[in-house]
Amino acid sequence: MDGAGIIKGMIETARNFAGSYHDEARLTTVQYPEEKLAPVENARTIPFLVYDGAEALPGLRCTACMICEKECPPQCIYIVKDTVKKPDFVGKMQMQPKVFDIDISVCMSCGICVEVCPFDAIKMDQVFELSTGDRFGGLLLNKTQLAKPNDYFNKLHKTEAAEIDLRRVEEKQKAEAAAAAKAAAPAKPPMAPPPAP
Amino acid sequence: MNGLDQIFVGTGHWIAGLFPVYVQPLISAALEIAIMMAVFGGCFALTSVVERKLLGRMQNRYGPNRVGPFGLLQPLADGIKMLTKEDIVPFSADKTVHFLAPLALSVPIWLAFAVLPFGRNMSAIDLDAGILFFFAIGSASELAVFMAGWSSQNKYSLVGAMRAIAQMISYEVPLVLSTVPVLMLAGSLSLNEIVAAQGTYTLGGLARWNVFTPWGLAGLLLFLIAATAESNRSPFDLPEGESEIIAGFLTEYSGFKYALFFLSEYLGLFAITGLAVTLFLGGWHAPFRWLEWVPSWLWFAGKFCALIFLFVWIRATLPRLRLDQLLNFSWRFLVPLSLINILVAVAWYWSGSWKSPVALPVRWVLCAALVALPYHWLAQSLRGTLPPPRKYTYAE
Amino acid sequence: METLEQLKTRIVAAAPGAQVEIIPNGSPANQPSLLLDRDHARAVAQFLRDDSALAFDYASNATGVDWPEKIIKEKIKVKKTVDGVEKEVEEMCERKTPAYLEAVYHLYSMRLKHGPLIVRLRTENRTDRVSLPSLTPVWRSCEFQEREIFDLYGIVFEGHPDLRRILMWPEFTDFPMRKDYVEADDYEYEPTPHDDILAKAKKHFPAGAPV
Amino acid sequence: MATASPTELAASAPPSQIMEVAMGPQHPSTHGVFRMDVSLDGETVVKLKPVFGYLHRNHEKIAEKCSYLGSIPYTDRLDYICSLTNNWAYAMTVEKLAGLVPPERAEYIRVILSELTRLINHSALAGFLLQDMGALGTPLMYAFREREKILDLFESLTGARMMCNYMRFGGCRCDLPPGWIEQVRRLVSDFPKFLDEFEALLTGNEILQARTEGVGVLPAPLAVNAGVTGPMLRASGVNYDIRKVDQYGVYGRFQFRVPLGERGDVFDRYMIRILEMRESLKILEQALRDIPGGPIMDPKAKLRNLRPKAGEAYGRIEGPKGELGFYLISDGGPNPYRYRVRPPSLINLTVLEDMCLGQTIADVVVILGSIDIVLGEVDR
Repeated sequence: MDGAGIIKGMIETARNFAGSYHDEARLTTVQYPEEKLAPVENARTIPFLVYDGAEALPGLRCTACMICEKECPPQCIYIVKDTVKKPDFVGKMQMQPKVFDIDISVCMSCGICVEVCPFDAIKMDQVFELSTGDRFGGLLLNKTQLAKPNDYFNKLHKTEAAEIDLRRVEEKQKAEAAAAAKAAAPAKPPMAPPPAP
Repeated sequence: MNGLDQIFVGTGHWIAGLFPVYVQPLISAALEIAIMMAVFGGCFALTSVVERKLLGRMQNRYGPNRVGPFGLLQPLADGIKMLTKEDIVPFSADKTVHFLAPLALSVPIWLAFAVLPFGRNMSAIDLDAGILFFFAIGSASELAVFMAGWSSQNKYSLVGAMRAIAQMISYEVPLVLSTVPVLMLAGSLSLNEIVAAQGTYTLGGLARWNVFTPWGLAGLLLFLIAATAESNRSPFDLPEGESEIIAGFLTEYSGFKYALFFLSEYLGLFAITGLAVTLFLGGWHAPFRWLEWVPSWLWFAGKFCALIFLFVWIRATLPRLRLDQLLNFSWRFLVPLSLINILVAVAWYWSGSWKSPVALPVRWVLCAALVALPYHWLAQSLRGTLPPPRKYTYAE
Repeated sequence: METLEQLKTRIVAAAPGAQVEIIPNGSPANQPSLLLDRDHARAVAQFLRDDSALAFDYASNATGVDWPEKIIKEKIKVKKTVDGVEKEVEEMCERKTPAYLEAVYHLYSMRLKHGPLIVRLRTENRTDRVSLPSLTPVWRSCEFQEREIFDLYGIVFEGHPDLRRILMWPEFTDFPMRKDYVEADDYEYEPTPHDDILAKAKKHFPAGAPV
Repeated sequence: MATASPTELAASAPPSQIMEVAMGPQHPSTHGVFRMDVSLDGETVVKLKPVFGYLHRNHEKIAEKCSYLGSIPYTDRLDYICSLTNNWAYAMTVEKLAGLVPPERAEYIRVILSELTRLINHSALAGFLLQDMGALGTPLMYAFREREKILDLFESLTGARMMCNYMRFGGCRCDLPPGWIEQVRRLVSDFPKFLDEFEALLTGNEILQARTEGVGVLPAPLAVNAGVTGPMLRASGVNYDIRKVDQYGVYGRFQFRVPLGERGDVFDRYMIRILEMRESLKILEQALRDIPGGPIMDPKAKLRNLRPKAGEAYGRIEGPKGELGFYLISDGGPNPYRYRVRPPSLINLTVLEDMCLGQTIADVVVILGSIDIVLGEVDR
């Protein structure tokens, strides 16, 4: 029959029309401001700096090694090293950034800075309501705006954060064991190599 | 039953009664015009949002639901947007024709509602040649569409206007021809008589609507197909083929002129749907005898909304035809089929005098076959020799 | 598909007078290529496509490459008489590599399902004589790609049906993909300028970078 | 309507009647910023010249300034509907250049992700093709409803829905989150239901058949000579699928078939994509069944300043739009000396004029829709 294809198509739209009232799979709209999609653990929008402890700036993990600035494809990170050093979580004196700006209008949220950072200092955030009227300064985040506590990082990326914290705790213990061994070592002749970690 | 059914007519008379006698006809006419424009203006607003909600629901989404409860104030928002939008007139456009086109299109459409019987003695004017008047008004829209297309001095508008002319003229013919059987068997051109002819009920209580006869069913389908083409709706929306020629003759219109085109497209749709209901679906008659108590104008509204849903349903499903296919479809399929439909009506009328109890089903089968066979042959000739069904070989 | 050496002999046999040279490829992908000379290129291409054993009927990729002049410091053994004694001495000397523009074609066979055969054509130099025979008459897939090479590198393809710029606007005069292309000075303010963007920023705001 | 030769058409209409129309760059159905200078005699196309370059940002010059790792996120922006197949083509070429071998698990993950991308691309194409034909939104919405499920899977694995930046030379960036394989299995099991629904809505539709049969016929020899690849080539009946020819990655281990068309018109191109989606589902089932455990990154691969030996490599994959190839020349430095993308969309457009001559405007739009171009890849 010649009209059969058209009628089959009409039945299809009718099924979807009826389905949209009872079948949840046939009405997929999420009403954004009222309903929100569940956050996805691996999601990434713009980077943020992680800091340990209570205050933000001294606790920053970043040691201004400028690797992320070199590797960032659109070059949206701008770092100026600080002259004053500060102890890191293991106690070793480390550099710190005086200026750490990220221009989030240029950043394409690719996550390469997170991959290449050897100190787990920069991680990907999941906030996406970033629209602002100010075209120049508004999207340039400086060090204080970027810094976020470690437990915020744990809340976002649970598994990754857990591994990193575990690793840092081990390193801390190893460093203390090494320091203790060094403190005990002067009793023996100084030449003895510290016990293998 | 009589009170609720005649509620509008009664109040109309009562209001007219308040005025001195010599001015009463003027007042009642003005009242009718005001009510009709209010009802169908509101129906335009409602349909524009309900259509978008229905389309949305067919496409697994909600449709507008932010402005007002369930999005019902959306037409208000659209109206305000249309009024406040800048009305851009192209520099090289023919200003006067460009300005007059939307008026020339929307003014005649209002006249078409004068003859439609919305309920028991609720038709504004009871013209003897109601249908003739309706089709005369309906054919005024081609000129306006071409004025719009030509005056915009835009290549896409010109192509759209040429398409509109070809389409509307070639679909006017099957539209009129498909109503001929109804007129023949009702014996009159007046819409009220046609509705009255469908007023009686069979033994089982089923109404004698034209659609329950083979020629009536075929006639309704032909009429609806031609009606979608006349009002430039989905499978035939070539004059404003969005994806090909941007918006056809509407390309250079913005602001309130665009709203006028939008309004007249919907009014054309309402008028043609009203006519389809009157001719084939028994106007304001109830489908069964024991449902007579429901007010007549409610039946008219119910059938009207059913057909509007059908139009939206078609718009959600079907892609667009190409211009040559469109014209072939009309001249080589619809027109011959509507002529054959007239023969079927004659056969039905002639075989009406058979007395044997089994006459009705036999007549039905006979007349249905008289329509179905040419339908198949014409579709065959329309598509040309059927290409062999496609087989897809699979390489390992 | 035979090895390149057999191919070379067959090509020279099929197109008399064609010089064919095999260019080795250093990467582990070991895709060596054939360097053809300019005036026999079209004939060799015709042969590659029409020969039943080869049947390279599909030119997948046409690429332009810019080889500017490079100065190579090399240690070469030079016989020099050092205080009277004939001795081999290593000496640093610079050698200029010839500068040319190159068009590289990757050919495959859809019928026999083999490839890639990589064919290279080189222009005489990078300044005035930059014309190459177009292979579009042989493989139509090179039409847009040769237009792109002309647009971005400046190699003029003779015999191309419709050689005009494909990506840049017609009034653009320079060739952006060449190594010595200097960008137009359309500097836009960027809040975090560093490296070459910082240099541009300093040029635009001499009072100091807008940090 | 027989396809009249261009000279015959041009001669027939006196020049004054020929109407020059620029379809694009702002046109509802050019799939991006793309212009066609069409000269019309009435509604029949007499001449058609495509014009590109509106989205040209010289991706190759940027890649020459970036390191090998840095230009991976840029490959997402080439064909922005199928970012994962772009990543794979680039990663595979760098692996050829630097001699890296990704582990088994990474190869299986790559096959799964690229077949999911093929599902997205083909269903979106069918939706856009019907949108060009006038079915406003319905097929497109059904296709996008399925696409959303796949994009959610990508987001939970790679972090982004469209700009995945997931594959690295030597393997993948991170391992599958728990339960991901299960979600993919569920999606693959109920995708055929969507396909049947889609075919019921469209394939039998008389208007669709009328609009696509005999429109934009591409003969096989012209297709091969013009370098057309992908579903468009197979719709003309040429058996050339790079997954079968090169058997790159682990495609050699999967049993799947390659559908070939008969007449090479728009309907064949539409049907081939629907049939290819069904084949992709078969591959996905097999890949999900025997995906091994183990590492996902080649230990030898050094992400940061990778300096492959001087040399060149050309790697190609069967992208959803055709053969997507990358040609890298390295001079030993951290940045590639020459970085070239072989764009299937651009080369498939070579035959646009040949297919459109003698057809009407409405057909030009449908033919362009059936070629399936994405301007990010055409203009680079």
